[in-house]
Formats: sequence, structure tokens, C-alpha cells
Amino acid sequence: MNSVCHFYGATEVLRDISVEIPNGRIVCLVGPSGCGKSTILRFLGGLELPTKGEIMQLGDPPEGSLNPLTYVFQDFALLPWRTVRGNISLVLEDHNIRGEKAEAIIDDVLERTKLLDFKNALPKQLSGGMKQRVAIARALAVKPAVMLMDEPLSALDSQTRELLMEDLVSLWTRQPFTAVYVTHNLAEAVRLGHKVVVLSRRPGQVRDIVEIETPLAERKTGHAEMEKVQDKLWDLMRDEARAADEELVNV
Amino acid sequence: MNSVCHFYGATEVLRDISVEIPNGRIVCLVGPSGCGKSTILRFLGGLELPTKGEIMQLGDPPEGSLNPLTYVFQDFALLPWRTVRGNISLVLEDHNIRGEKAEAIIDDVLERTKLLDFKNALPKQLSGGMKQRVAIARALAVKPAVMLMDEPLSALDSQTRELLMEDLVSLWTRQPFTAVYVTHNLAEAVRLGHKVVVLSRRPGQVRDIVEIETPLAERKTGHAEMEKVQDKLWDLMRDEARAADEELVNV
Amino acid sequence: QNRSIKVGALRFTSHSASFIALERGYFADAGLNVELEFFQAAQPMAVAIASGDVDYAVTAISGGLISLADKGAIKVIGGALKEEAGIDGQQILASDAAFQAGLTDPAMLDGKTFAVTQSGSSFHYMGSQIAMAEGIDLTFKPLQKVGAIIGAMRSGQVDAWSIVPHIAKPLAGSGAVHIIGTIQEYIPNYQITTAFTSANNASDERSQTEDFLTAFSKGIDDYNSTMIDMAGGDAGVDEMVDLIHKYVYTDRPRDKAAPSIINGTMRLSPKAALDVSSVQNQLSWFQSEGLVDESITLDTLVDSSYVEQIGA
Amino acid sequence: MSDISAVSPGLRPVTYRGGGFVPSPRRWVGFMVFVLLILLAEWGTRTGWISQLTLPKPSDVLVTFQSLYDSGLLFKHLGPSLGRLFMGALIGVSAGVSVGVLIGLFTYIRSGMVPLVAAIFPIPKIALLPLFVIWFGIGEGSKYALIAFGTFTPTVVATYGAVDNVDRTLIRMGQSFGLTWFSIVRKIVLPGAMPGILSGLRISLAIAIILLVAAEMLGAEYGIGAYILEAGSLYDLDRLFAGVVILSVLGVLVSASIGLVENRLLKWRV
Amino acid sequence: MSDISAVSPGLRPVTYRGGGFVPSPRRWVGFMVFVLLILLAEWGTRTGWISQLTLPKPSDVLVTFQSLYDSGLLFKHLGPSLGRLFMGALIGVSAGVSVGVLIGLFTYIRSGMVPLVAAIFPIPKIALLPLFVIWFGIGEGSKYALIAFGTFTPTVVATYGAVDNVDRTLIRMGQSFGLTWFSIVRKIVLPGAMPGILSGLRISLAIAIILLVAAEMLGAEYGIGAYILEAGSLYDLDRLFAGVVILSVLGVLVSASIGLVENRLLKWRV
Ligand SMILES: Nc1ncnc2c1ncn2[C@@H]1O[C@H](COP(=O)(O)OP(=O)(O)OP(=O)(O)O)[C@@H](O)[C@H]1O
Ligand SMILES: Nc1ncnc2c1ncn2[C@@H]1O[C@H](COP(=O)(O)OP(=O)(O)OP(=O)(O)O)[C@@H](O)[C@H]1O
Ligand SMILES: [Mg+2]
Ligand SMILES: [Mg+2]
Repeated sequence: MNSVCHFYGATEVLRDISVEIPNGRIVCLVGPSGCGKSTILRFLGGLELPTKGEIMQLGDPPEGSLNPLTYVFQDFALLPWRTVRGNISLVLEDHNIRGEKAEAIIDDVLERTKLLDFKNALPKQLSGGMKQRVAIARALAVKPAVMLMDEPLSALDSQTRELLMEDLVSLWTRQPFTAVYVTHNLAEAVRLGHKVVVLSRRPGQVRDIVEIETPLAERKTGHAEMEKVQDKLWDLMRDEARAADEELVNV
Repeated sequence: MNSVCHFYGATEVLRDISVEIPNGRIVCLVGPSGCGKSTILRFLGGLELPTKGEIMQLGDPPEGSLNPLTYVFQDFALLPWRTVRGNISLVLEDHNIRGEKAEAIIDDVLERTKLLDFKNALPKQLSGGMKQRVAIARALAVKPAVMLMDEPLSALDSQTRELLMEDLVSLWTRQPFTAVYVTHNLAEAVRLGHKVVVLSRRPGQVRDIVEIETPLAERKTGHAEMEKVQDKLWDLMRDEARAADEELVNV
Repeated sequence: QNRSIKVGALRFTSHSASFIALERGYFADAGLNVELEFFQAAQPMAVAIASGDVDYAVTAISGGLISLADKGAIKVIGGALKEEAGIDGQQILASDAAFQAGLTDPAMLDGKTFAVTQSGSSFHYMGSQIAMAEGIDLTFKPLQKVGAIIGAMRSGQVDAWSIVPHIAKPLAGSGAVHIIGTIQEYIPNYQITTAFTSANNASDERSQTEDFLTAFSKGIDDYNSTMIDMAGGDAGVDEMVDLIHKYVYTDRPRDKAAPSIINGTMRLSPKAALDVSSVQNQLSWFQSEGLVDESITLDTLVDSSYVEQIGA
Repeated sequence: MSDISAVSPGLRPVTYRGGGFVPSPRRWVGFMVFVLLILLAEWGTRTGWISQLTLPKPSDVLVTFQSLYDSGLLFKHLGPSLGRLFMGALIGVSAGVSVGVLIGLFTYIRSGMVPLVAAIFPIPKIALLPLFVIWFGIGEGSKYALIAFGTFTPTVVATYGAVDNVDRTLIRMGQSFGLTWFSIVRKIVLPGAMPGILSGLRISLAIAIILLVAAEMLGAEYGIGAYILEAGSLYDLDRLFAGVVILSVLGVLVSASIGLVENRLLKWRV
Repeated sequence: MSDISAVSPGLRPVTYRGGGFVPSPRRWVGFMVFVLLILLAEWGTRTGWISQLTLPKPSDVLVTFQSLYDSGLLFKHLGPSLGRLFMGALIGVSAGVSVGVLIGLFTYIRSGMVPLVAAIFPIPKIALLPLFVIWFGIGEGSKYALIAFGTFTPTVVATYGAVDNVDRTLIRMGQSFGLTWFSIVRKIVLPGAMPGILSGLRISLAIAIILLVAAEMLGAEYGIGAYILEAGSLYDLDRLFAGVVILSVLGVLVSASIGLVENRLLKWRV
């Protein structure tokens, strides 16, 4: 599936933004706080409608995809009263997948995320990294055409984040998926993105689009080229970040 | 002041830990989640008593120090019902510093943390980075002999974190202070620590102590030597981190 | 013939006629299948008649009863408890504190406080009649519940009260209060309680209502002859006390309940005759106090077609 | 790049599936509901579809209210009631807050008082009316006591819950800066517990209004409660409802003023 | 390195300044408080220091309780009361939860019902007793209705508060996976609101017990409330207190069983 998305956001938050999301690639959105990254993702997922402009998807979703546009949330959004198994079966139940068929899907995605041993654990028993892996497993269970990830790692501590990035890379390497990945963290963007879209401070506009050609598997901390890209991005953003941080919040 | 601390923590959490904190230096404590970093800091600050062993401070606190051992908390711990000014005067009031004298101290620390313009703002109006700078200003107001920082940056997004690290470095460069800095983040440890203490997984033990000689001001992302130290630390910790992450949490 | 009806009652000796008529089968003889409904207070019982949940009941004339009659919901059809010279009736009590301070006669009540349950209750009526007769001023304290009044009397927070003998006598016996007079002196022929029913029953269910009154009157006769005229001697009283004890003071042992039951003996109007002059007097008083509408007449309240109307 | 959409085949907009689950109140609807209910009652009673034993005519209630106002009786009743409400609630709430804070702070007081409060809570105050007469007399004392007693327990529960919820890191912060115990309680615990205490106050004060009727069972000549009781015993529905409407309005006013206090006192809240 | 401490001059331990502010309940203290209070009352009434008008002798209350039990009357009273409590609370709570959920989900229902509930809340149920007889008769109906009415408002308030507090990101998650509206309500909103509903239930059920006495004013032969009322009207303190103790124990039991339900149903809570 090729999904091409454009939209022309209006009023304050987003101004005239057009982005194209190619199939089988990871597009990273970076930008200072409040620039509208999450809003863009909500538009993409159909959870909100832009005031102006439109978001289009190209072609039909692949067969077997239960939920073409699937989210992975920053705060995991696991139901605390369901086990790992129950959280995944939740998204299958409404498609009338139950019993053995559901079990097979659940086992498959848990295996891919290395969580099979924790099938019957409650979310409160899991560490942050495991919770996010459950959320990723849940997203995989509906065979998404595009994964929409809103700062999926930012609630985690840096070691777990590091580990999970490695997991994501290996997941993608084994079977490439299309994803829009929103993050604050330039290191993450540089590590995971095939294409990094830098947004400016509110009202959000596309400031720059950086394509990174190095294959995901070869990127590592300390990789010289990556460092250069990251420094370039940081230079692009530093002043915006400082300004965004100094703003008084109006609650 | 030289503060030498030893303690022999018992039962599970900490086992036989001895650390020495030299004057005018920043000691970083790193280690996987739950290894007892915060506990060590609570011992140091006198907020908790170790089951076994003792923590000693050497010499009298410098004159004028109102609170020799002063905390900077991860979640800022600002009173939401007091303005920036009120939050700082809170810690002066009990020392009978009021009126002009207090005002002078407050203005001084707010200037050092570049917050003078936000003196009358409520915490809810501030961004995370500014809140943490208020917390640092509050700590500075009592002229501490040692600052105890418990993951002071981990509640912030990565851009703000980057900015605040630069601020801390310039603060230290202008006037060196003694600090114990607890963090998960190896990049932070490498950037700010003169001495990095790596703890093992629970029960926490000292796994390694790394001294970094490069002056703080010269360290930068991409600095080759720093990268090497960081990678070394990461190698030390990776397996521990993976194991810690996979543990079921018993609540 | 076997019509099912509900009769409302309070667990007082003054309701004995209903208990006797039921226990001795007088209701059944009249072709009535009676079920007793017990209440904790008179007012909800009156409302229950109005709503049709209960068919017949006995209670004192109160402002609420008159109001309901005014709304066309209920009718008084006969008399029950009545003051009669020579028989211990309702007593006027003074609290110990007031008594010690010299309150030994109702005439000395001027400026004192008099306990009532609610304004527009029979206590209120009795108090005002005393005040009117003696030409004195009384302050009425509404305390809602008899229990609250007893508490207030015992602790001397109100000065006086009037109440049926079976409550008055044990209280006076304990020394906490003193009897300083009787209501009879002030309100002769006081028709204390009346039998009443819904306006519907009174107008549309004549035969059923007549049957009820017949059986009820038999109960009254038994009660009067046994308890007052001592027709059966002490054995008769004992038997009657046994019968009444099934309904009143049930959770006390018989020997403790008996004195209270016997103390409570007062004449019930023979043949359920109604003293309309007393009723008129009460109605006029309620009107003069502004508690009920001025325009209500005796006819609105009473259906005079069932029993003898004394003093009409 | 809207031109792409015109050109590419199979291009279609993403379906919208968000929204909902965020009800936002609309003032006029609430108002309309009241008006509608009153009109319905008026129509029902006028046509006789609702018997006059069941519900009074709203217009009659209004007339009663009007005459209550004209005769000056309204304020004769309202005055004492407001006084009782104020004094009773003041005693109950201040005792409740103090005990609640103590429970929140001290292990032994907590262990001793919590079960006691739990045992006292379900005791119906009207059951104890005869005792209140003995304990506190039939003057204003017993009325204050009854309302105070009724507001005390919910205030205690709300307060110690609020103290428990004060962020412990703020307290540790105070300790780490060497603040005295008293400073911590005054400057950190009490302000931090304020939101919980205020929202508990909403319930306590509603209960105080409810208890007004029970309190005025005890020898009150004037007062909204006494007025309602008399109307009830005379089965005078017009006056009964006039009284109930007054209590209801009183309740809404009290709740609104707590809202105002909250807005002022808690503007630091996010 | 404790040897350093022996050698270095000016070396001294860091002063401890933490601790406190975390009261932990101790069961036996609560128990002791009850025993102490009862002993005090017993001593006071025995020596006459507390007049027997003020308080009954606890031992007499116990004797009364014993005879109540022996005569089998205890269960004759307890049975109907429990039935009323159960039915009334069931009706009130289920209606309250349903309305609360609707208020939590729909803008118009919220706008219409919230002010209505706020206006109904402060109405004292005892003031409406005469009307309950007309509306619901004197059978069990009016007793159920009174208790239901009393539990309804607090349940509504607790429930819509709980629904409001359900994490909106969980709901957005459900939507983003294309769950149906009904699925979201059943699988996300209701379980998420459960903790709030259960803690609201604590208050509602305490109120239900309190209202038992008012309900049994309406033509009840048997029942704890009727028993208390009769004892009160005869100023029989022994029986009055025996009844009050039963209600109190009932309250504690109900609260404890909600605790159990919470432990079972909400074991997912952190
Ligand atoms: N429902 C809303 N109503 C009004 N303003 C909103 C709403 N949601 C978001 N905003 C505003 O829109 C702007 C963009 O929000 P958005 O959450 O998309 O930013 P973001 O880039 O994701 O920020 P962050 O990095 O903090 O997650 C912010 O300034 C925010 O205040
Ligand atoms: N009050 C307490 N009672 C019991 N166990 C505790 C308590 N506080 C901490 N612990 C346990 O002690 C261990 C160390 O806790 P500590 O908070 O010091 O870890 P940490 O290294 O700071 O972890 P993190 O990186 O997550 O902040 C943890 O396993 C924790 O579960
Ligand atoms: Mg966002
Ligand atoms: Mg920690």
C-alpha cells in the first residue's frame, strides 16, 4: 500500500503542512513542544479532522489488515484491568476473532515482541519497556498498514529506551513496516527515521525534511555520519527549543 | 567541605556500598531501575536511615550554608500554590530570613538561573525546564554544601534536557559546587560527572567507578572520548538493564 | 361476601377494639377478611387512608386529618376513645423541676412551656384548651416525637405536658414528673380518637363500612365491659390483657406489660357513637389557630350517616 | 499537493472515527428541563391528571411563596435556619477538619479514630433525637449539635483522605530543607489538602441542609425545617413544597458558593 | 571504611530528619478505643456519674440485645430491614449508576440532569414522608422508594465523576482500533469507572442505612428502624442503643464487604 497524506492545517497550530509517507519506510516528525506533532498524528489516524485541507490514503489497505492505521501511544494506553493477553484480544474481539484464531494471533505477536512468558501478567506487573512492547504487540495484532507512533519511548528511562530502539530496528529489519514516528528526541529520529521532518514552533510549519540513507541496522551511537545529522538537526532546533521552553503556559 | 560517606545497607536493596564524595566535584550514580540509587541519596540527605552502616560528613558546613545537604528532586517538588518567589522564600522563612534580605537572595538565585522575569508566575504557568530551574534556584538559595540531585532531568523532554545540561555546566563552571547526581541516562552521567559510580541490579552493589578527567566545559555530544566512556558504561549495564526490564513488578 | 379490607392501627391500648374484633372473629362474622396494618405514627396512617392503602383506622383528630378531609380524601365515621368522668383519662403532667418550683396546679401554668409533638396535634389542642379555660399564656414547644418529649420532661426542659394515663402513671411513679391535673376538668366529653375511612368507602361502600362499624362496636363493647365494668372479674381482665398483649408491648414479658395495659384503660365510645359537639369544638379551634382552612364545615369532616351523633 | 489527489487512483480520505466521550454542559438545557417539568406538573394538576393529593399546583406553590414573602414570615423562618446551618456546620466542619488532619498525621489517632468514625457514620441522627434533648437541651444547642454531628463524620473522612493524598514528595522536600514539623503542616499539608477538603465540604453542607429538618424537630418555632414539618403534619402540600424549594435553592446556592471559593482559593490548580 | 570515621577529624554522622507523615493503622488500637469507651460508659453509669437519662448502662444494652436474640425477635426485625436495604439500595444504585454513566457520556443528558440532581440532593427525605405514602403506598414499595431515592443522588454524582475520570487516552485508543461505541463503553468506560463507583457506593450504602429509620416510619411492623423508633417513643434507652448498635455494626459490615469487593474486582489497581 502506498499511503500519501497531505493536509493543510489552519488556525494557529498548523500552517500549510504537506508530508508524503512512502510505503515501508519510517517517517520521523520532530519539533519543539506544542508545535502540533501529535495533532498531525491524530489527523493521520482519523481521530480528528483538520480545519482545512485533507488527508488521503492511496490504494486499498492490504488484505487481512484489520485496522490499517494503528496507533502506538506514548503512555502505552493498556487497559490496566486486562492481562497482556486480554489487552491484545480486546482489539480482535470487535472483528469477531475469538478462540483459537485469536490465540494464534496473540501468540504470534507476543513471540515477535519476546513477551510470550508474560501472557497472563497484568500491566501493573510489567516494567515500562515491557508495557510499550505489549502496546506494539497489540498494534501488530491488527496487521496495520501504517503504524502511527506518538513518542512511544519518551515515558521510558534511557536504558530501556535504548533497548526498545534496538528491538524496533530488528522488528523492522525482519519485516519492514510503514510508520510515522513522532518524537522530541533527535537521537531517536536519527536512529529510526528514513526521513526526518522538522517542524517549526507554533504555528507548526515544515522547516526542513532530512532524508537518511544509511540502513537502519548499521546505525549505532557514535556512528560519525549519524552524529553529524543529529548535530545538524540540533542546530536547526536549538533556538526554537529555548524559545518554546521560556513560554508561559496558559492553562 | 569534604564529605565522606559510607554505608552498609542491608536486606535486599543495597549490599555493602561505600562511596566517597570529594569536595567541589560532581559524582554521578548510574544503575538499572530499582537498584537503590534514590535510596542512597535519601541516606545521604538524612531522610532515611540505613539498616546497617553509617553516613558521615567531614568537617563543618561552610558558614552561611542554611541547609548543607540540599535536594533537587526529579519531579521538581514545587508547591503549586506558591509563585516562583514563594517557593524560594519557603525555604528561607524557617531560617527567619524575610523581607529585603530574602528578596536579595531570591533575586540573586533567580538571576543565576535566568528566571528573574518569571518571579511571580505560578508553577502551572511554567514549562518543565523552567520548573526544574526554579527547583535548582531554590536549592541554591540555601547555599548548600552538597547538592543531591535525583534524576533532575528525567521528567523533561530531550531538547529541554539538553538545554538544562548546558545551564548546569555553566553554573558549575562559574562556581563549582559539590553534587551527587543520580541518573539513568549514561549521556547525562558522561556529560556532568567527574566520577561515575555504576551500581549493579538489586541488591545494589558498586560494580565499577569511572573517573572522567575531561573538564566539563569541553565535553560535547560527539566528543570522541566521551563516546568511548559512554559505550563502555553501556556495555557494563546492558545486560543488567535487559534483566531489570524483564522482571515482573511485585506491587 | 368475604371482602378483604385493611385496618390501620398503632400499637396502643386505645386501638384494642380492632384487636378484639379481629381476635374474637367479629370481623369474620361480619363477612370481612381483615388484615391489620401497623404504623409508627398517626399521620402516615391518615395519609395511607387517603391513598387507599388502608381502608379503616382510628386516630386522634389533628390538623392533618382535617386537611385531608378538606381535600375530599377522608371522612370521620365514628367515635372511639373518649374522656368520661370517673375514669382515669389523660393526665396533665409537670416536670419535677417545675413542680419543685411550685407548679402544682394547671392554673399556675401562666408563662410556662407546654410540650406538643407538632402544632396542630391533639397535644396542642389540649394545651390551648387549658390555657383558654385558665385565661393564661402557654408557650408550645413542638418536639415531634413522644420520646423527645419524655426526655425533655425528665430533664426539666419543658414544664408541662398532657398524655394518656398508661404513659403518665409510670412516669409519675418514677418521680421524674408529677401529675397536676386531668384533661377531663378542662375538656369534658373530649372525643379523643375517631374512626375514619376514605371518602370513597364512606360514600360508595356503605354496607362494608356498616359491617366494619358493627364488628368494631362489638369489640368496643367487650373492651368496655371487661376492662371498665369488670363484668368478667379479674379473670376477664387477665384474659383481655392476654389478648391485647399480642399486639401491644409485644417485646416485653407479659407480667411487665400487664400494668401498662391496665393503666391505659379508658372508655371507648359505646356503639362507636361520635360526640360531634367535641369534634366541632376541635374543628373550630384548629380554624381559629389558622391551622386549617376557615371554610371547612363539620360536614366536610364527618359523615354523620353511620353512628349516633351525640350533642348534634 | 491537492493535485495528487486528483490524479492518483485509489486515493481516498482517511475515515474519521474520533470524537465523542467529552460531554460539555449547556446551561440552557438544565434551565429548560426545570421549566418543562414545572409546566408538566402545572398542566397535570390543572387537568386533574395528577391528583391534588399527589402534587400541588406549581402556581399555588408560587402563590404560597409570595404570601410567605409578603407577610415577612419568609425571613422569620429563614433567619434562624441560616443561623443554625451556619453555627452547626461551622462547629462540625472545624471539628471535622481538625480531627481529619490529626488522623492524617498520627498513627495512633488514626488507628483509634477511623473505626470510631466508621461506626458513627451509619447512625441515623433522627434515631437519637430523644437523646439530643437530654444531651443538649431543646434550645439552639441541640440544633447546632445535631447539624454539627451530621457534618462531622463526612468532613473527617474527606479531610483525612485529602491529607493522605498530599504529595509525599512535597513533604519530603520540606523535610530535606529542614523545615519544622509545624511549618510543614501549615505550609505544605494544609494547602495541599485544601482541594479535597473543599470538595468534601460540598457533601457536608448538603447533609447539613438535609439535617436542618431533623434539627428543627427539636422544639423550633421558626425555621424552614419547622415550617416544612408543620406543613407535612397538616398535609399542606403547597407549603411543604414551598419549603422544599427553599431548601433546594439553598443547596444549589451553597454548592455554587463553594465553587466560587474553589475558584479563588485553588486557582493554582492545573 | 568505617576506619576513616575513627581517624578523620570533624567527621560526624548526617543528622536524620526524615520520617513521619505516613500513619499506618494498627488494628488493636481501634479495638482498644471501643473497649475503653464502653468501660468508661459502664463505670460512669454504674457510679451515677453519668445519669441514666443520658446514657444506658452498656451491660443493660447487652442484656437487651441478648433477650432480643433469645426471643428470636432480632431476626424478625433484621430480616425485613435487610430486605429493604437490599432492594432499596439495589434500585437506587442501579438507577444511579445508569444515569451517572449517561451523564458522563452525553452532552444533553449531562446538561439536563446535573442541575436536577444538584437540586434534588439537598431535599430531606423525611420532609417528603407523607408524599411517599401517596406516591408509593404503605407497603414495601414506599420503603424501597425512600431508600432508593436517598441512594440515587450520591450514586449519580459519584458515577459521573468516575466516568469523567476515565483516562481519555484509553478511549482514544479504543477508537483508534476501530472499536464500536458499545464496546468502548462496556470494555473501557465501565471498568475504568469502577473504582470511583465503588467508593461512591460506600457513601450511598451508609446513607441507605441511615434512611432505614426514616423508611420504617412508614407503616413497618418489624424492622430495626421500627424497633428504634418505638424504643425512642417510649424513651427506652437500652433498646434504643441496642438498635443503634445494630445499625452501626451493619454499617461497618457493609463498608468491609465493599472493601472485599474492591480487593477482588480492583486487584489490577496499582
Ligand atoms: N483539544 C485542543 N484544544 C485546544 N488546543 C489544543 C488541543 N490539543 C492541542 N492543542 C494545542 O495545539 C498545539 C499542538 O498540540 P500537540 O499536542 O499536537 O503538540 P505536540 O507537538 O504533540 O507537543 P508535545 O511535543 O508536547 O507532545 C499545542 O499548543 C496545544 O496547546
Ligand atoms: N519504602 C520502601 N519500602 C519498600 N521497598 C522500597 C521502598 N522504597 C524503595 N523500595 C525498593 O527498593 C529498591 C530501590 O529503590 P530506589 O527507589 O532506591 O531505586 P532507584 O535506583 O532509585 O530506581 P529508579 O531508577 O526506578 O528511580 C526498589 O526495588 C524498590 O522497590
Ligand atoms: Mg504530543
Ligand atoms: Mg529513583
